[in-house]
Amino acid sequence: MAAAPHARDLTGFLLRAFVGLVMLFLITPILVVIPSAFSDDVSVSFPPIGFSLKWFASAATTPGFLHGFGISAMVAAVATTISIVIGSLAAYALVRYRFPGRGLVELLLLTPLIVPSIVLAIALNMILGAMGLIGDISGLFVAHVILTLPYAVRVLAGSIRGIDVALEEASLVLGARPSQVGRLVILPMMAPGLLAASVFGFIMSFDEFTVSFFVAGPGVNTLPIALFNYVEINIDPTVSAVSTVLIILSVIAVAVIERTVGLARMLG
Amino acid sequence: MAAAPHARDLTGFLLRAFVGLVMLFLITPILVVIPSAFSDDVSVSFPPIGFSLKWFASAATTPGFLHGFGISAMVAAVATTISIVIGSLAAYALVRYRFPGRGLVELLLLTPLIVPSIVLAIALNMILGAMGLIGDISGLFVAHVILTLPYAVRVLAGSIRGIDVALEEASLVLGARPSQVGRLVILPMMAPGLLAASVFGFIMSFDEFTVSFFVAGPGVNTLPIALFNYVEINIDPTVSAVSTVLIILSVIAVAVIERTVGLARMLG
Amino acid sequence: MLQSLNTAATHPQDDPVAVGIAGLSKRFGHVVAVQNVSIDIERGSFVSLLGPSGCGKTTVLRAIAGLERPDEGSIRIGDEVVNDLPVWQRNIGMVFQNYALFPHMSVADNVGFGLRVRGAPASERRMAVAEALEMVRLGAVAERLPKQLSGGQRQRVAIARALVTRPRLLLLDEPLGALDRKLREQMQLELKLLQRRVGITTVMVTHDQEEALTLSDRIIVMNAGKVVQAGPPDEVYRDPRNAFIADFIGTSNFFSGEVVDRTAETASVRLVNGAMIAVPIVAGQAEVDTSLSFFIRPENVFLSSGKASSDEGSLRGCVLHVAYSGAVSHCYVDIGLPQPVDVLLTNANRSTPVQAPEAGDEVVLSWTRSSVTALTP
Amino acid sequence: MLQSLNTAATHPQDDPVAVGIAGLSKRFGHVVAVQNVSIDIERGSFVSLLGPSGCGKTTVLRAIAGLERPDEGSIRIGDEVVNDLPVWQRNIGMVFQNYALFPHMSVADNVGFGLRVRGAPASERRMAVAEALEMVRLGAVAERLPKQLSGGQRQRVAIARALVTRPRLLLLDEPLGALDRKLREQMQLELKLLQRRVGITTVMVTHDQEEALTLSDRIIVMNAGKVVQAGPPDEVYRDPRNAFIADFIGTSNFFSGEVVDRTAETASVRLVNGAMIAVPIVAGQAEVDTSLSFFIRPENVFLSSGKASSDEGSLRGCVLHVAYSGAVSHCYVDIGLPQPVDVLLTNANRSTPVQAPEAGDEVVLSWTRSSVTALTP
Repeated sequence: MAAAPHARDLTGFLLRAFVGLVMLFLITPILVVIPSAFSDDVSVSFPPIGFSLKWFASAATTPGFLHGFGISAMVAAVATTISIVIGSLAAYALVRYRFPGRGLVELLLLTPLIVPSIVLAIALNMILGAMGLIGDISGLFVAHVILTLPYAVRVLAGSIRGIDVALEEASLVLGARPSQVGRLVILPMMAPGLLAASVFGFIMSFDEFTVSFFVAGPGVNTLPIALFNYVEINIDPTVSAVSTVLIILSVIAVAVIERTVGLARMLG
Repeated sequence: MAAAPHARDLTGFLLRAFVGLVMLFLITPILVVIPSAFSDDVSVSFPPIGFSLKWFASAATTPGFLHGFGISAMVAAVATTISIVIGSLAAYALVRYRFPGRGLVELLLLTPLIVPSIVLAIALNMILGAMGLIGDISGLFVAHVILTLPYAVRVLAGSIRGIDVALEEASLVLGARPSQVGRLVILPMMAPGLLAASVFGFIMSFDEFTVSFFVAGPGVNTLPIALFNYVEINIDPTVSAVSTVLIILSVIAVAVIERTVGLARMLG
Repeated sequence: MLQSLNTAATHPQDDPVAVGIAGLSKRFGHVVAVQNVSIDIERGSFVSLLGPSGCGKTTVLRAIAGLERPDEGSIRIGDEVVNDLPVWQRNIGMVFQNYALFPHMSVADNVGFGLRVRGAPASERRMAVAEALEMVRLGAVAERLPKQLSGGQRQRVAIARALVTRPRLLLLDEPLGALDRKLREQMQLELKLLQRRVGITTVMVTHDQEEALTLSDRIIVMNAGKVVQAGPPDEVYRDPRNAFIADFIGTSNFFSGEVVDRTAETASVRLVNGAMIAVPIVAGQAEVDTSLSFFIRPENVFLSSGKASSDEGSLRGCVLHVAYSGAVSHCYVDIGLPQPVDVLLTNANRSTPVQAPEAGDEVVLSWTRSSVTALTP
Repeated sequence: MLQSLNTAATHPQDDPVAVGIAGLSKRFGHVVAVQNVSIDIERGSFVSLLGPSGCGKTTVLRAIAGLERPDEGSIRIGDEVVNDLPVWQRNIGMVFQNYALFPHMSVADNVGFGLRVRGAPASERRMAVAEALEMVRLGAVAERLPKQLSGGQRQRVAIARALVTRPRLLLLDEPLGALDRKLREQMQLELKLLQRRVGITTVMVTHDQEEALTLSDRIIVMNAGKVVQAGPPDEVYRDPRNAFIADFIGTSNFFSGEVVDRTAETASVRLVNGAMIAVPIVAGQAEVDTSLSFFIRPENVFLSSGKASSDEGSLRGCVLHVAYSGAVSHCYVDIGLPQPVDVLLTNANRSTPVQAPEAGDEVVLSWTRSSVTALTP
């Protein structure tokens, strides 16, 4: 719904142009990284010189990147699955039951915001170190569940809040046992939220650097850590190629959500 | 509204207990870090041995931490202010005007999710390096605006979406010029959103590690970088003391929001 | 076909009471929602729980369905006390306020849900669903999603879904509240005829007095968690037990004045504008020199332009406004009291046309004495 | 005090037309919202734009306020064409659908907003706000926030806010839509008396035909972006120009049959149940052997239990259902047509009591010939 039109058409134009500039500013990093991956030069330059795919080949043949990709994918898959299962139950309980200390729970769900990732990283390093899990992939699982679970609970709670409780009551009155209500009504209606929480949880875990850096060990480096280690030695367009792949994968995932769920509900 | 009560009271109890356990798991890192800061021991241990405040004194006298605190606070303040000002205008334009490519803009607002922070860090290192801004505090300003702006736009867009457009129309019909509508109606009603976006933007910037690490230089290390550098050499309860201070500051900020705005709207 | 949905046939029982509620109480935290409510509902009848929002009517309905557990009291359906029976075993049909149709299921799947969770075979389910949709004339939209239906269609799907399992009782929670005025009147007739045809005992919750009057065999008026009156619609309308009910159901002209004289059957009351009104009373009501309140319904006040003709009761006044609404008009007459008197006029096209009053006209109001109803404080 | 709010006094002009709309058209994308609409609104009158949702009525109102820019046509307020005047310079009062009160301001600040943005001094503002709140009897709640008010109070604040700047025109967008039925009827009277007292030209948008009939001096019926009829309420109700209006405004019994004979003034129409009905017609209407539709309003059909007595028109039937609603009842009579005939009965307490019909009764329906209205297809 447009606001009052008189004398505001110019305002509207200016605001649109402004939004365009802001967006351009935000994606500058992407606009620099992606072209540089296709450069024919040996150093990262903008604008890129020539065109080649050799840096993608270089990325695919660097063992650290391949290994890191596998580890990151496995950690993201396991952590996301655990977060979604636990998160669904917790979110349902949070939305449908009254709690003493509900405000506290909502505060705790903001843990990732409250605890700086460097602090979380150091703390997990202490704890998992004491348990002998540093450098073990199960340490990464634990750390990434702690990272993704609060987010999953928040998205899923929003999803469950959107299911009118009258639908559950209607199905009970119609003769459905609670397990049938869950299977036939709640789960299907949560599907968009489950998809969104899974995809974003996966991306979040896949992209995490700081915590992983303090928890992973030599044998189980994630892709972001591999990138970090690589650039400590030399910056060449291989880095841009890996980054480009990561960005494209994320864009595909987000586009899937946009198609199926719509992004509007993810904003705000 | 509780769901059907029959035979569900037990379910309710189990769900509550489950939520309690999940929350306990999520805050384990905090529960370990904070007590260890008060330890009398020279190494980090759990449960802590003895009680002392000497590690807080040690933190306060470590120059890197003091310097880092100042830099982090300044960067967070500047980046948040810029994000809020730009973000308010952009959010208003996004909510109240129809756009070609609106879906694209919503996608771009998820940039921080789409672009892994390690990739963003490397890209900014390339760009700011080319501009000679690595190690300059203005480089940190730019990087942190890119980090916090999308978040600010999302929160503020939600806030503006909550203002019935009829209120703007009513004030226009009552004789208010557009500038008066902004000052007397829109800004006051956006206040909770502005507060929330500011506080969370500040925390987000203050806590950021990866991007800062690639953009900061020797003279302008943020607090998270100072922590990182410190633990690379030795882990002692000084780290816990700094972490405790960071956590407590965040908790206070979030509690302020909880009191004034309510956290419920920040969830989901 | 409709016969097979007749619950009287499938549950042949002699007890005329289909639902018995005894001493029901329910608190939410410190708020008493329902307090010692007892209601008997006759088999096959249409009963309304009527009252303002927060009066406890919905809690009573939800307790019957099993969606709220009573703190005290018992609920009997047929000859079975159901207090400890879980919701899903009660075999009740219920239409929710906003219909609560499953948005991710087609109309047919919505209607078939009750049979599906009971494990009915697919073929039997298909037939029963088709039959139920036929009953509400929605066979053509079976494959649509709820959001593709109009409000009235959604309401009919909700009714079909509630009836397809042949429940022993139908509960309606503000079933027409989401429809606009015109459609609501249409659906009222449809709902009533359907209920009578199927013969199912029905309990409706509503805050809309007109809906309760129109649809019910019996109205149970609730206020502040208690039953304040129960009876057939015309009894509740004509003889409301107190001022709250007289005001809540229908429109009333309330008056209040001093009793200056009384006989066994009539009190003479002087209003603040000096007019004397004869009010029929019963023994014990209205002492001389005390105040007495009474009311007259707008349709029982007659307008004439001439002299005060009836000795039953009359007043002079000046027309303030005539609110025309087609079939009827409300004429508001200022008689020197703070509130104008509301007079209902019908605009029927009779052989001898009547001159419509206009704002500013001097008129005489009259009524029969039996139209004046005294209120016990 | 009220005198000072009288706009006729502050804008003395001779032109009786307060608002003139000529050839107004407005598209949203490919959707034509309003098509070539011309309306003249008389100074001091209460005019309603009535129609179903999406008929363009709200767009017309918003164009008058300046909230939509017309694609074509001109809008004149007083003697000034306002097409290019920004909203904030039009000096119009408007009450929005959900009142659009500023939630962060007190009642007094809401009401004073229009004066504040005009830069009125604080003392003058305080007096004007107090006066406006007095007018709607809300002086006591001046310091409350809107959310602390009841629905009716909010509506009155919105009216006070709209009138305090002494606008030359008052626009109402479904002003009573958010209130429940009972309160709505009360507020209708209040709004009407206030409008008449202040004497301000008022344009109301509503989809509620009863509201339009009750409040308006003139009704403009819109459908699909066009004006389909304009006239005083009783004219629009009694003589609707087509079937859409007859159905939309009030309740109608529609019939359709074959013309078997005709004179200059009357057609004899045979219904599918065989009954013959005399329908008054005008020249050119109703050829023999063609189909003719007509309607009779429920209040113009009379019920009797005896033989068909009137030769004006009568039918036999069987009572299907009597929907009692207190002051009146709707009696639905099956006469062998798909739709039952709706008969309005008044339940007035007269000296000679009338026996109320019951479902199953055999009855005779009669009417005066002038109650039958033919419809042009």
